[in-house]
Amino acid sequence: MAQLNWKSYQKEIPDDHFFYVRSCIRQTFFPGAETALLYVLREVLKKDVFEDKRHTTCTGIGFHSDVIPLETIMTVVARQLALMTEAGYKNLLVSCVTSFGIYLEILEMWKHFPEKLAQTREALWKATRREFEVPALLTHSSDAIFHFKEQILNKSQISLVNAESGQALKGVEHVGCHYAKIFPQDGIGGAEFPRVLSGLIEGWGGELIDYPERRHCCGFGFRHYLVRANRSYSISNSKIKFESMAPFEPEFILTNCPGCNMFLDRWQYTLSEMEGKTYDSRGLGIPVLSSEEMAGLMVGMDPWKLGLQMHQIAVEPLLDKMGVNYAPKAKYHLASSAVPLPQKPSVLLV
Amino acid sequence: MATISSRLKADIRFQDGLKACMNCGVCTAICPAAAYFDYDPREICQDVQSGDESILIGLLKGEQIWMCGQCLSCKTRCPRDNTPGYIIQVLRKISQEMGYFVHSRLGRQQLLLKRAIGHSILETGYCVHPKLIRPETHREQGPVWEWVMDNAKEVYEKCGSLYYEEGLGGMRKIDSDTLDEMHAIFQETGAFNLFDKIEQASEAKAAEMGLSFSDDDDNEYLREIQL
Amino acid sequence: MTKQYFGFSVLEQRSVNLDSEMPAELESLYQKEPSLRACIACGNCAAVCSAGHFAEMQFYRLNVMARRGLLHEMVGKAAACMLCGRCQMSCPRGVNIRHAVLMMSQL
Amino acid sequence: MTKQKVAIIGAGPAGLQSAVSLAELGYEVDLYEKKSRPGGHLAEWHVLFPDMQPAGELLDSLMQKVLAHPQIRLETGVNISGLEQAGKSWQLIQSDSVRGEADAVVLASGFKLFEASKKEEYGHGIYPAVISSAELETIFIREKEWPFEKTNKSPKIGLVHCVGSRDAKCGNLYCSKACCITAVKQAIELKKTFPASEVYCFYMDMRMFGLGYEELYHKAQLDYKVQFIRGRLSEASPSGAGRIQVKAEDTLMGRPLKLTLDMLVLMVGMTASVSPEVKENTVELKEYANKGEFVKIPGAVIGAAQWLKPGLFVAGACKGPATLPEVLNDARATALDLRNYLSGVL
Repeated sequence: MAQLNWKSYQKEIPDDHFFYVRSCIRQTFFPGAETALLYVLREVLKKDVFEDKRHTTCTGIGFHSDVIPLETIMTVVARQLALMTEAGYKNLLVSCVTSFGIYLEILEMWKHFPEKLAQTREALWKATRREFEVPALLTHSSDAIFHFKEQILNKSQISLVNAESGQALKGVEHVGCHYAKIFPQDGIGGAEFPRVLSGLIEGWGGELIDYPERRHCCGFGFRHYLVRANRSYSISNSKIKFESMAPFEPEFILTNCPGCNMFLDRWQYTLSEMEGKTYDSRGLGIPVLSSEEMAGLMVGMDPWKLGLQMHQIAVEPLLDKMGVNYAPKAKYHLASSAVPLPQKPSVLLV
Repeated sequence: MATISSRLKADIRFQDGLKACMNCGVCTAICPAAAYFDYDPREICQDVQSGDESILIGLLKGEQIWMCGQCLSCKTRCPRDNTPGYIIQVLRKISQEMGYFVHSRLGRQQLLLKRAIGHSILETGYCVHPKLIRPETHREQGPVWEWVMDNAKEVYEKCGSLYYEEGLGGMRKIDSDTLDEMHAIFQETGAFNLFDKIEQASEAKAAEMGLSFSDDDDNEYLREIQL
Repeated sequence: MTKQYFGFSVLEQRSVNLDSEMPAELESLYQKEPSLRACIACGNCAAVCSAGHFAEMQFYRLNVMARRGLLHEMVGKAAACMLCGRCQMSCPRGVNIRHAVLMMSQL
Repeated sequence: MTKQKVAIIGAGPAGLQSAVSLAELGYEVDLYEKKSRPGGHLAEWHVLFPDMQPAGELLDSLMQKVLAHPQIRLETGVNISGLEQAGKSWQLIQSDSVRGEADAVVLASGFKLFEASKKEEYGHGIYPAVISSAELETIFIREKEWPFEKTNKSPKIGLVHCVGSRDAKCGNLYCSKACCITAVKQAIELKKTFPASEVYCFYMDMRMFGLGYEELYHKAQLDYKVQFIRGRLSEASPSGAGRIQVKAEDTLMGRPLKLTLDMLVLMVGMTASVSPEVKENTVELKEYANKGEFVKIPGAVIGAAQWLKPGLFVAGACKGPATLPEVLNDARATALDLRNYLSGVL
């Protein structure tokens, strides 16, 4: 896929000194992805990444479900920024794409409506006696991985190439909607042909596949997943994506959004139970990895410390192709006495 | 009393979200909600642009404004720099402020969201956390999730998570001073006002529907709106 | 395989899919009333429609439904027409609407 | 007394017609063209709306008049980058040196086609099956191949109106005027070339303002069975085997619409070609770079002279989107204004 315009959407990504804020969804479903990000940045690349244990959710999921007012989320965001200011940092590193969108939107609103910034300063002061500066640079965790992709590749023994056949592995991307659709200039490559993941796939030796519904939402929809009766919307939109990518036979899906990662993984299972169908030829489904997880594998992290056993779709076929060195039997092994293995789905092979 | 039009215009998201719609449909073309529901963001823009109070009340009481999934794909494409997704945010806000949300089936679900997400933020400092995703109400999460939950502490710790323990890291227990600050922010910025409005309108609706209502999860109204 | 129930379902898309095969009757409709093709969806027909006061009847939309291959939907809606012919007098493109509706409802 | 001299910048339809009209009025004319050949966009067009007259015929007839007239001197490959006023006369600057002098100047630099790849969501330049309306003309004049298999005699083709026009995202809020009728013309040509094809036009409003346009639209519907879908195209994406999936809303149905095509034609609008920067005694002719405005003539509506400043006239589509007849008439009118100026009436 030739990409014409992405070079005109370059954003500045700092080389060092990040203030890190976590993602609720990632901490819930893919804790290893955040562990991987910090390991890659701190241990492998020797970067300074600071975390304050007093930071909280940005309340973005509540905001987009309409139970958190705009003024509230602005002030919660301001509190995070106050912690950053207190710690002496200027570069915010955000793990979650919903949060990333929230920070971008709020900073933009403050720019256009300075009275809102003033109100927020006042509200934060009244509520917490804290003060804050707006960040110099806003970086999503996938931006950081994109920024350091060559260094990561240099430290890596493996790549996105079939270790046996030497063929590039075929990957599709799914970029979270709030990464660049709200503010194309703030995403690497813009909204239509984002480079943040396609650059990783190609930069690490894989073959990037474009598919018709690449830009379609995974279907999270906030209130649509959170209320059980509404989940039809969520699964049906993911299905649009699977049906659209399946004919191209991708070997993996790369994501940069914790929510998308979870939905694209889980809905393959649910669809297989509801409709008896999987989206690969062998009945295994298509593994879905985040950029952080992929970076973790690249630098040699153990897949089970990376939390890949928490995915419903089996990742082993991909690990085998990539030539990752891992212990298959250790997947569900825990230190305590032997625990039963997860039950097998009725359709999906694991 | 302020008109709905003036309430809309007072919100900066509306000022930014609706400049002038020319009815082209690029938003609807790629809208995940329009793909499945009788929902059309272009028509919402036209309705709102009309400024007609009876049309606006219809929107606030209706199902449609609750169908948007807030992906904001519409923002990228609009040739007039409108954002239907922002207009929806403001319509939903006003629908809750004016108590109209209980008129629609989807609107009534706000009580569930307030109690799940709103309370979770205040109690834990997270919008969502593992204990909210109970396998019995989240069967779509699959058998691996069940296994994770059965062995949660060990699985999370293996992946470098604190799993509700105090400290510095993922899924840590957030300290009470921080939660107090969150409370103070909610108080200062009107979140509790919104919570109260959602509860009060829901309780009145429950009475109208002849259903029991209570603070805990064990009441007929809550069960009804889950369907 | 026993299909599991999760409390929600996979929905049918509402999108018009022009890749799907067009019904064979469609061509015969246009052969019977070629002026249908001249419609520019100006809405004059709907504005003056007698049936439109009581039913969801907008002739130009029937025509769009036909073109999108949604014949079932079209036939159902066409039944509301009272064949009064006011629309035909107002059509700027000279579509023979009365005859067209008649042909539509007979599909 | 030597004849008074007029310099014309740009030898497209506006420049050629200005040259002919001015020479017929008795002036010496220096006609400068930046490219290696005259004719502008007309030289790359197949047939003209609404009468399907070959574009080459019109260009040939203009060129014959230009070449036959002893008072017109045509120079190609000359890029005039600025003007300097010296007393009542004008010096034409080509890369810092004086290329010529004249008593009056006509700026007829025309328009640039909107660069289709800037409308990223349509994938022009990325997906070979997505081409611009100008590229379709070069296919019609057989300088380029069809982007689908030769054996495909029933291609599905979409034409998208308003590409780069009426679009705040591209910075162009204006309507480019000629694209709707061009789409109708091209749709008919496509149906003539491939009678078994399916041709869809995605429009927001059909702006059929010119004489014969509405009739052509009517004909496209009735005789050529071109389908018109009221909805702006939202995106194009690759759907395998070189085909393109497009999404729009069928706004008359109030539903999203999907369609897979063998070729997608983007009706690219007009943008400014030069943005003159006028100072006291100099005018810099800046190349248009994505953002910029058409040449603005103060008070044009109330019939004031079509000039930027006394002696510097502006003709044709560099003032804004225009159709060929409008451009030709404008060139004639500018010639009259110019004569009034040089004869001291204006």
